Amino acid sequence: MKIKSLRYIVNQGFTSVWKNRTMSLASVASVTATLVVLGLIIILVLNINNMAKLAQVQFETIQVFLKDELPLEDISDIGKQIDDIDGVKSTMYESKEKALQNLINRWGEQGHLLEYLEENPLPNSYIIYLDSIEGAHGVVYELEKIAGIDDIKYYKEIVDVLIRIASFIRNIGLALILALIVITIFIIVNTIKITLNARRQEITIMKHVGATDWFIRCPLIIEGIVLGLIGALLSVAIVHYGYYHFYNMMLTRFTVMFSIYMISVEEMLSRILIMFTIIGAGVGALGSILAIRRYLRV
Amino acid sequence: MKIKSLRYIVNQGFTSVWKNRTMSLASVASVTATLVVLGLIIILVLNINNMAKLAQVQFETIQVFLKDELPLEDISDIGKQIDDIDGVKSTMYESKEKALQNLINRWGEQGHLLEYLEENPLPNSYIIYLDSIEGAHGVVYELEKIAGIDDIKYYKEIVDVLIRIASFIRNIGLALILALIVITIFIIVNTIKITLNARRQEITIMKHVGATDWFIRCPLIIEGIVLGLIGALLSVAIVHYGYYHFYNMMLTRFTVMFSIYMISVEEMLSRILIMFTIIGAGVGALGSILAIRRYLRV
Amino acid sequence: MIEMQNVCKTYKKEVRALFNIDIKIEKGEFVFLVGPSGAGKTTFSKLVLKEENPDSGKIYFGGEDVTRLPRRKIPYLRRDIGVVFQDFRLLPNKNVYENIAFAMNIVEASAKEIRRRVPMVLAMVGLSSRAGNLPHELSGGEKQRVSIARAIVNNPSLLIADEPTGNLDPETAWEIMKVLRQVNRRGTTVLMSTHAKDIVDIMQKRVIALENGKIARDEIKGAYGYED
Amino acid sequence: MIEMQNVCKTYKKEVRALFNIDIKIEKGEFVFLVGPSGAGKTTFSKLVLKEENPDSGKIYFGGEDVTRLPRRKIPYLRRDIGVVFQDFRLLPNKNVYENIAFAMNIVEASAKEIRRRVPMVLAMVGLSSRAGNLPHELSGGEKQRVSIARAIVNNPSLLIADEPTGNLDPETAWEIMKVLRQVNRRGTTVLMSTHAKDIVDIMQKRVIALENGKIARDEIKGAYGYED
Ligand SMILES: Nc1ncnc2c1ncn2[C@@H]1O[C@H](COP(=O)(O)OP(=O)(O)OP(=O)(O)O)[C@@H](O)[C@H]1O
Ligand SMILES: Nc1ncnc2c1ncn2[C@@H]1O[C@H](COP(=O)(O)OP(=O)(O)OP(=O)(O)O)[C@@H](O)[C@H]1O
Ligand SMILES: [Mg+2]
Ligand SMILES: [Mg+2]
Repeated sequence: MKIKSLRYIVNQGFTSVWKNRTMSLASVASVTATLVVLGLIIILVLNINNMAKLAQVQFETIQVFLKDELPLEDISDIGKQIDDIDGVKSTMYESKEKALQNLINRWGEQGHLLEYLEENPLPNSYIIYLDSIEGAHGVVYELEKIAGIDDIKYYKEIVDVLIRIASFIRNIGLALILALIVITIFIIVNTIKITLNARRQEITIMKHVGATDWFIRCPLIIEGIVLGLIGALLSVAIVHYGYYHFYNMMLTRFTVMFSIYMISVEEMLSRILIMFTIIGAGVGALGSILAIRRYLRV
Repeated sequence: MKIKSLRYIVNQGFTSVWKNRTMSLASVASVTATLVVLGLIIILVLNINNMAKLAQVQFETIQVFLKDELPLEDISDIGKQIDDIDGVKSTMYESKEKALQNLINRWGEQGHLLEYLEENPLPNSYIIYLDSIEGAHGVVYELEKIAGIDDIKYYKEIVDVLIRIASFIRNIGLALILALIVITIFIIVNTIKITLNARRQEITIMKHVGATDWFIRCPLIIEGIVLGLIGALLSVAIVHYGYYHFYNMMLTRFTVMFSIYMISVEEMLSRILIMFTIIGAGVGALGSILAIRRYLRV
Repeated sequence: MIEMQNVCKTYKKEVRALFNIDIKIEKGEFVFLVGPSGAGKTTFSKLVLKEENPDSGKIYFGGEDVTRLPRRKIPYLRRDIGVVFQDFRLLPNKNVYENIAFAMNIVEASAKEIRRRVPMVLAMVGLSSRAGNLPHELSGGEKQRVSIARAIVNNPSLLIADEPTGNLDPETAWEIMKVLRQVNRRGTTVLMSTHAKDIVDIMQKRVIALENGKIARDEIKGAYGYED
Repeated sequence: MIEMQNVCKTYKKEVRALFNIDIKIEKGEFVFLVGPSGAGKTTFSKLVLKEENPDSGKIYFGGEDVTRLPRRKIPYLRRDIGVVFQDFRLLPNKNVYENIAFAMNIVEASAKEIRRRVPMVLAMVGLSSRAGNLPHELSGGEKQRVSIARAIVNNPSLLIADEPTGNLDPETAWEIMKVLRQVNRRGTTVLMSTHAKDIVDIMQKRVIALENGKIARDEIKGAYGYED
């Protein structure tokens, strides 16, 4: 194919978007609308996921209670052993006196009750911070081998439930997004197919006067890509500004604290921009190819 | 319009779905896909909403602590006064002995600490169940007027935050669903418009041989409704079976308990069935009307 | 039946299709509209059918002013006029039978009437064997004859035939002319645009010749009148 | 140039369009294809263009077997043949100029060549003033002439003209015949289906008459040969 044909073909692709502008408008509108929906879901899922992940951090601790009357050197020795375990980020020693004080503080209003105690029944303990909650079981297994430890307490049930909920949300979210991408592609391909089907007469005529398949296909593919891209960019703009306002509203409503749980506006933009551009262009091309395929058989 | 014309018109509406089956298939597919997305969002939003509402119930209580050494008749008198307040569902008396026992139970492992206490420092109290969490502030205001009450405890901050989160989820969810319905309608109308635009030649010819606007419009509207309805029913089936399996999966994964937080499969079906049928049919008709409007001007 | 007073029609402000047309066609007449390609013959029909509106002038059909006809009355005007369009205008998704039956459905004819009339007109144009075919399965001449059958099926009071024999061999063309003459004898006014010199010359009917959008000639029992 | 051996074509297993056709057309000939409506003239062209495939028999174009031509080579066959389609087949979204230029774009002609040739052929068919109009803005005869201009713009080695004068007045029709004769003199083989008796009779060229899908007559310097 010569260069001048190429220029003609690209040119055709663009001008025909304009010549068939009613149809083009409808296609672009459909593409935009579908991608906006996808954008909404992505915002929802990514944020819920993010929140779950951050909430989870708060439970990434294990407490080990030491046997009574242990000498100080043994206590620090145990501390070192714990630090060596894989998956442990850091440890903090909590003496029995500190523990009681903490308990009194934690009980707040009812804390004064504890001042009536005859002796301190609480043990010395280490609080262990983990790299990740998923590693908890492994760390506990190692801890059980260490001598001098009386009891290990960690939020087993909560940890289990949290792991399951978090991975569940991740899975559901991912499945939802994947399903939506498929549906999005499906709708867009369909729209572009219908748009071009309306022009089967044109395609057939081209074939009849001796145009090769690629000569017909190329401008239509370019047309599909242009339609898809316009739709994609419009939807990115809509989703971006929507999220921008939503994000700011969250800040003013729920104090600044809340924002650390949300994905930043910039990050969201960069994610959807790339994704939508690819979907828009790819699906536009695909729609065109599928749409004209059977009209070329003449 | 005579009856025989009516029959002809209805007949035309149906047969043309079949005659233009490529286009019909594409329209139906788009309608289905779009409504499935709507269904997914509705499932998500309704369930989150439901969970928030149920979680909220656990905080719909206020505890009032009574002055020490109050005679029994005063105590029961106060109970009656509380019962009379608007927004109170029921009350439960908790004696100081019962309260200590509860505390011991609640502390579990550390409960034995309390057995070392010299005397019971806890007051007698009433636990008040509210009609709704939104009424809490009003009830507290009334409680403060009652003599013999030492202290009122309720989860003020939690309640406030919960109210805000719940209403927020409700609002966001509702906004999301509304936005999606609009987008859905938009996509479907567009699809049916494009489908029919492809037949402008046909519409124009009918006009030219003397068909009235309604004679042309009616079969096309029926066609639009048929397409919309087929799409709606398909999507209801898909969403229904999808939710059915999701629901059962949740049961097996998160114990039966979890299911009380979820909207039942039957309720979900009845909600989307009506909604989707209306959207499908309405939007099919609307799409047809919009699509043919300008081709009738010949 | 048709009267035009001072009618002008310009497309896109520059293509002057018809200019100062004054004409009167009586009920029951058989009129040939002749003239070179682009002279304005099809435009003339479009004005009567209110497919286009004139820039100025008045057009009467059956005493009624077509230019002032409200939109919702247009279908009733068109039902009273059978048209053989130059480009056939058959519904691509309906077969031959349905295309003709459709014109009767529009005027709310009974199913019985439809079952009687449609095969009759199909036989008149010699297409009984093609009733079940879709338009794209027909030859050019066959499409043209379907268009003729549709135009006459409702016994219109005016028949506009735009080049009804352009795709027909002389023999079939004469069959069609017999049909038109027969329709005309039953009282239908016939207005036929044509380039078929032999037909015009032999039929000896009124001939209106258009040239560059103006009436160049209007003769009772005229001839085609152009040199080869 | 074209040779058919024992070609049969049946549509939908029952409509016998062509039956046992044996014919040979030499390079540079001018051939009229005549015959009543539905005789198989358009089907004949469709077979040469490989728009339809024969049920049996062989078709050669320029020595090559068209029936065995692989799909991807079909466009190159069609580029070598200019066609005036009976139903015009103009691209509805392109104006007259673009419709003709398009046929040159397909064969990758240079922009300069296109700017030279298109106005030339438009002048040959007398449509210079309509270059900017869209097909739906043209009269029937004008559309037909655009179709002719498109068919000859690439100097094809074969020109198939299916009823190229059906919508033209005799004078314009003769203009077109002059163009076709001119094209033929420059070496292009011309195959013209027609119902125009006068033209066939006056031109004195080879006439192939089809009837019910069979060759009824094949005369050098023949006449239209049907009685009116
Ligand atoms: N929609 C339009 N826009 C612009 N010009 C038009 C339009 N319709 C027709 N014309 C022009 O008006 C003139 C008259 O057209 P018309 O169709 O009436 O001719 P005609 O007499 O029917 O010719 P033919 O015998 O070729 O069918 C032509 O030059 C044509 O190009
Ligand atoms: N796709 C098709 N399906 C069924 N029958 C067809 C199809 N195409 C053509 N025919 C039939 O084949 C026969 C020959 O058609 P063809 O178009 O070759 O005739 P023609 O000689 O060109 O006639 P005309 O002069 O009217 O154009 C006709 O009877 C027609 O109805
Ligand atoms: Mg005309
Ligand atoms: Mg033909």
